[in-house]
Amino acid sequence: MSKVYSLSEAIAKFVKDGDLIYAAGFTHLIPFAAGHEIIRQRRRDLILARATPDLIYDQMVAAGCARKVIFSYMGNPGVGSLRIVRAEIEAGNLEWEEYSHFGMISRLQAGATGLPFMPMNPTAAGDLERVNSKYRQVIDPYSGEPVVVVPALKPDVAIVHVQRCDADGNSQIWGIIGEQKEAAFAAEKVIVTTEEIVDENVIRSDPNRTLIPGFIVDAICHVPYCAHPSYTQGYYDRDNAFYLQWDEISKNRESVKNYLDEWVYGVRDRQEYWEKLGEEVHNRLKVTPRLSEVVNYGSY
Amino acid sequence: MSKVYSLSEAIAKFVKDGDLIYAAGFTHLIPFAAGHEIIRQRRRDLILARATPDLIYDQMVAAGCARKVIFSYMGNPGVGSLRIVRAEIEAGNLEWEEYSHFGMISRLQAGATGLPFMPMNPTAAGDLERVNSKYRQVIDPYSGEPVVVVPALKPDVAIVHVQRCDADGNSQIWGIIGEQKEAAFAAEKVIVTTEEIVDENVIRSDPNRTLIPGFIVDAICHVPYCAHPSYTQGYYDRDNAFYLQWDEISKNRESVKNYLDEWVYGVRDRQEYWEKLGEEVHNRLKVTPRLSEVVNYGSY
Amino acid sequence: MAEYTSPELLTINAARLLRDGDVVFVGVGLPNLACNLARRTHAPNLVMIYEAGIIGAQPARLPLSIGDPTLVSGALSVCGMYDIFALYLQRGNVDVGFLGGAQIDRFGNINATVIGEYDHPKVRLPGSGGSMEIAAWANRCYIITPHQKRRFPEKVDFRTSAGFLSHRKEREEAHLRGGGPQAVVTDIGILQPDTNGELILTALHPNKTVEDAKANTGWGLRIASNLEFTEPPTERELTILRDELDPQRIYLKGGE
Amino acid sequence: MAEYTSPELLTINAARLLRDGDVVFVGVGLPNLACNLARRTHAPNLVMIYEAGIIGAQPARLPLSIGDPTLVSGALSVCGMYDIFALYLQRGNVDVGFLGGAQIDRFGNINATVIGEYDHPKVRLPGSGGSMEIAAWANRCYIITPHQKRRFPEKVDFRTSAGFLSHRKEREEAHLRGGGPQAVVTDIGILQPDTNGELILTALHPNKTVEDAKANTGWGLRIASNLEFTEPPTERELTILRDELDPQRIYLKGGE
Repeated sequence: MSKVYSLSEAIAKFVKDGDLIYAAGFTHLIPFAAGHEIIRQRRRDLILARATPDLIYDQMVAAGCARKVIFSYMGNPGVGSLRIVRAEIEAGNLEWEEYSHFGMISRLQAGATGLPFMPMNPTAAGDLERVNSKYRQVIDPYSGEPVVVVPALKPDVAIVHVQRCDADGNSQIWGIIGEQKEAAFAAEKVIVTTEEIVDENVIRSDPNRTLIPGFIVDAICHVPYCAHPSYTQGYYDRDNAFYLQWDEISKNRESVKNYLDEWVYGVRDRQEYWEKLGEEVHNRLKVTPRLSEVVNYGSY
Repeated sequence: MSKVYSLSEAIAKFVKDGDLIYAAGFTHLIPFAAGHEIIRQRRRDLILARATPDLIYDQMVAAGCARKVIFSYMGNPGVGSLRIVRAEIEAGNLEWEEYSHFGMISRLQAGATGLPFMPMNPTAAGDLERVNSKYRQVIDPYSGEPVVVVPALKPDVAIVHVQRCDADGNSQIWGIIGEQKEAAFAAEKVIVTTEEIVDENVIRSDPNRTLIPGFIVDAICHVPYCAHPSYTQGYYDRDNAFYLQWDEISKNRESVKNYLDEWVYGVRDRQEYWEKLGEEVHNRLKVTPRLSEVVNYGSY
Repeated sequence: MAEYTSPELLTINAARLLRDGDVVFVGVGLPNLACNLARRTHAPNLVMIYEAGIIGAQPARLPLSIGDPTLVSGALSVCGMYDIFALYLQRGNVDVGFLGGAQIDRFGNINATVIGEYDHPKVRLPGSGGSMEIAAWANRCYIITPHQKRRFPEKVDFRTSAGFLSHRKEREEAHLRGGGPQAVVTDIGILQPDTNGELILTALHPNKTVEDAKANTGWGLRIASNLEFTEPPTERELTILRDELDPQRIYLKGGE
Repeated sequence: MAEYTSPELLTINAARLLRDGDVVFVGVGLPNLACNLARRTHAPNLVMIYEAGIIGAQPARLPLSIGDPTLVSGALSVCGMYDIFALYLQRGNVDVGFLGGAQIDRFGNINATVIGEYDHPKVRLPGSGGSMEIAAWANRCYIITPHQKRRFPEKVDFRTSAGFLSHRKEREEAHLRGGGPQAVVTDIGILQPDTNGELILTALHPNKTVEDAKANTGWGLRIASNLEFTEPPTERELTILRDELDPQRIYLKGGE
């Protein structure tokens, strides 16, 4: 049975109200198209987990999809504040649960590896552990010293954007790989969005590049330009101008509403969104090739 | 200051009597040339750690280099028993410390990540944990259930064979990557042996392929065919005939002595060893190319 | 009825236990052949995983070691050893594991470590490798072994990997994620755990008898009330094994 | 003497603190510029590591975010986020970390989380990111910040990352592997911890006074007995910064 779906079919089938979602990607490969589709399908009460909520969660929170965010750095990367999430937290409208980057990624590592928790060396800062009761301690049985632990994070759904995968979902990623692999293995359901669906032989030509095996993937969606305004290494650049623009848009609710109306509710899918962005943006984000050297696996 | 040494210089400089050595490589990339050089330099009282001691440690134990082995599977892979290590253990001449594969690799993972220990889910088998007091338990503070832990393994020296690195030791590996990365990060000193020293630009063309950064490497040795009778993916095949032959050689001490005299003490270095193996072996182990597809990183 | 060797019989019966879509943690030798046979017959979507970190291998030749380079070239994915044990096995992504060992006891516990005392071994065996975790965490485990009394003691000298421990209840109380051994395939028949986790004879191969089984088992082997008889190896199964999978008879020659 | 902006002054003084061969865990903005300046002057072998998992970047343009693709193309190595924090930072492979925050207190503790109460924030800040671990585990930490009274309270509202806690002894007793903050570079001068871990003024920039420093610090700032004066930015430093590293003045324009 094919696991290839349109993105709207995949979101309809696998994302439920109340789910804990992990839309992966550290700066790179953020699946904005999936976030927009979730907004269009008006999911509610989601718990949105990401190391950096980024614009994708700012927009989803603005659209009323979320009841809680789990994060470790709530900023607009390279720009400043993440205004909507911040305002909702300051207003007491949004629950949150907070870690350091290593705490967050250790939670995913535990989830991905099937462990109940991951240990970390102490940092002595103390306050985050005091306000977040999911931080605990165990005693190292060899030294008697305390070690900090965080519990496994097991998202209901991970959404992972990749450069290329085959029709079974065997997925290859390069550039910043962030927590893509860990999110996929930690989650109960995995939606892969991909720039390209390639022949299985492309994948098999370089198995060390495959970070996610097809058999843990539930849905494969062919969504070129899925990551805009984030980027896909080798495919298109980060739209830094939009990250700056969002800083302005998100200053008031009216302009946020207008943005969502025009760019999310107002388009059918990512293809329409991309076309609507227009030539100037397409050209600005174009990337000239810089190819890897090949490696020889040998015929055995 | 250059870190490029001949293998004999590197062993002389970085491997001391009594050291805990981790010669990495799960079946693939086993640095036999380094083992032979350690034998030629007559190191003593070494603690030899590897998931699978393989022929390399059988030979080093036969040559009297070791006082202890740490392992998780003591066999001749695909052939049967590892006769010398087994006989020395049965005779009470060799200390040993034993884990399951996951226990062994978890020890390295802890060493590599700077943690005092790594947790593992219980297996309930019990007996290995009973006879090896380094296995301990901690209580999962979330569920109250026990978790098994093993302490960090931090070898004095890791020896890691790679397909290619640059003159600073930035190393790329493909095919079975086993515990190469973990061994390098866990160890205090790292000796990299390599099939090829390539221009830095080759490495920089595909940074996701670089598993070991040069700045943790202490010595870089250009040693083509270092892994024979093990193999290097894409460069030469595993010499299965020799693995079978060793099963015969290792049946008595006289033939082992003869082997070491001829193939280890009797040659100056790996180049002489490889030439001595002769055309027939060279041809038998030759590999026809099977190249990876390139990926595009993009010029930004 | 076709002639066949004992390893062929074992391999064919093991293959029949596999289901389409199974993710199998597999070693070289007979388990590898069994998986490949299943893929070519009733389980085309079976996924083979090797402890060396290889997923979805497409070997062009018969692999001779767990890390044979032919398993890598053309595989779907290759990862490190920590990841293969953690992300795949410990996380619960493995349906089936194959196990073997020098001794298998009444409750499916396996000894692959030592005959005699651990500290003063009479015979030192290879040890656990990955089997301690496979036995605990794979959803189902299968054991392939010749049926000999010395291989089936009442109690193993050393418990390298867990079957049902002293009773199915004891395994359940240990909260292991895997279901434990589901079948032991021997050259006489098939043993399976009963409700207590005790291995009992549930099937006989052609021309084998209950007495053969009892005489070659080190405990008072009980016989299932609905004892079955396995279908003899078919020509098709034998042809695939002999012509495609192990034409040089490296693993399939008789007389083990 | 050359004219320069406040960010230029900060960057140049931070660059001078770096040593050849240092492995630096670096963010975008001024720390990135400081590292690149050091590489082009006295520290050609400095290695830059980004929390996005990038080692040995060779950016062809000024990176605008911590995950800018220009940091990846041509880098020496790229790894996952768990690995960059675990294998590099926690393992002790990072010499220098750069930190920043809304508040830095008398003992170098930093608040990047919240002004006011945590549960009912007056101003919600971005939070730790990687700074909790950088502050604890990098061998040396440097802080780059404008010198303003509200940024230098006696005690931070929330301790996002550890300086010397309440005293150098308290940090030592916590057995953190890193040495803690070694210097705070401001636009007035440089603060460094004394033997108790208290930040004191150890250097003044050209044309700045002890009174400037005291008036802009929220605790009774003590002055080192051997107070030094920093060398003014050189033409060479300014030229590299302006012509090569940030020609568009994205980070170097004055007025912050």
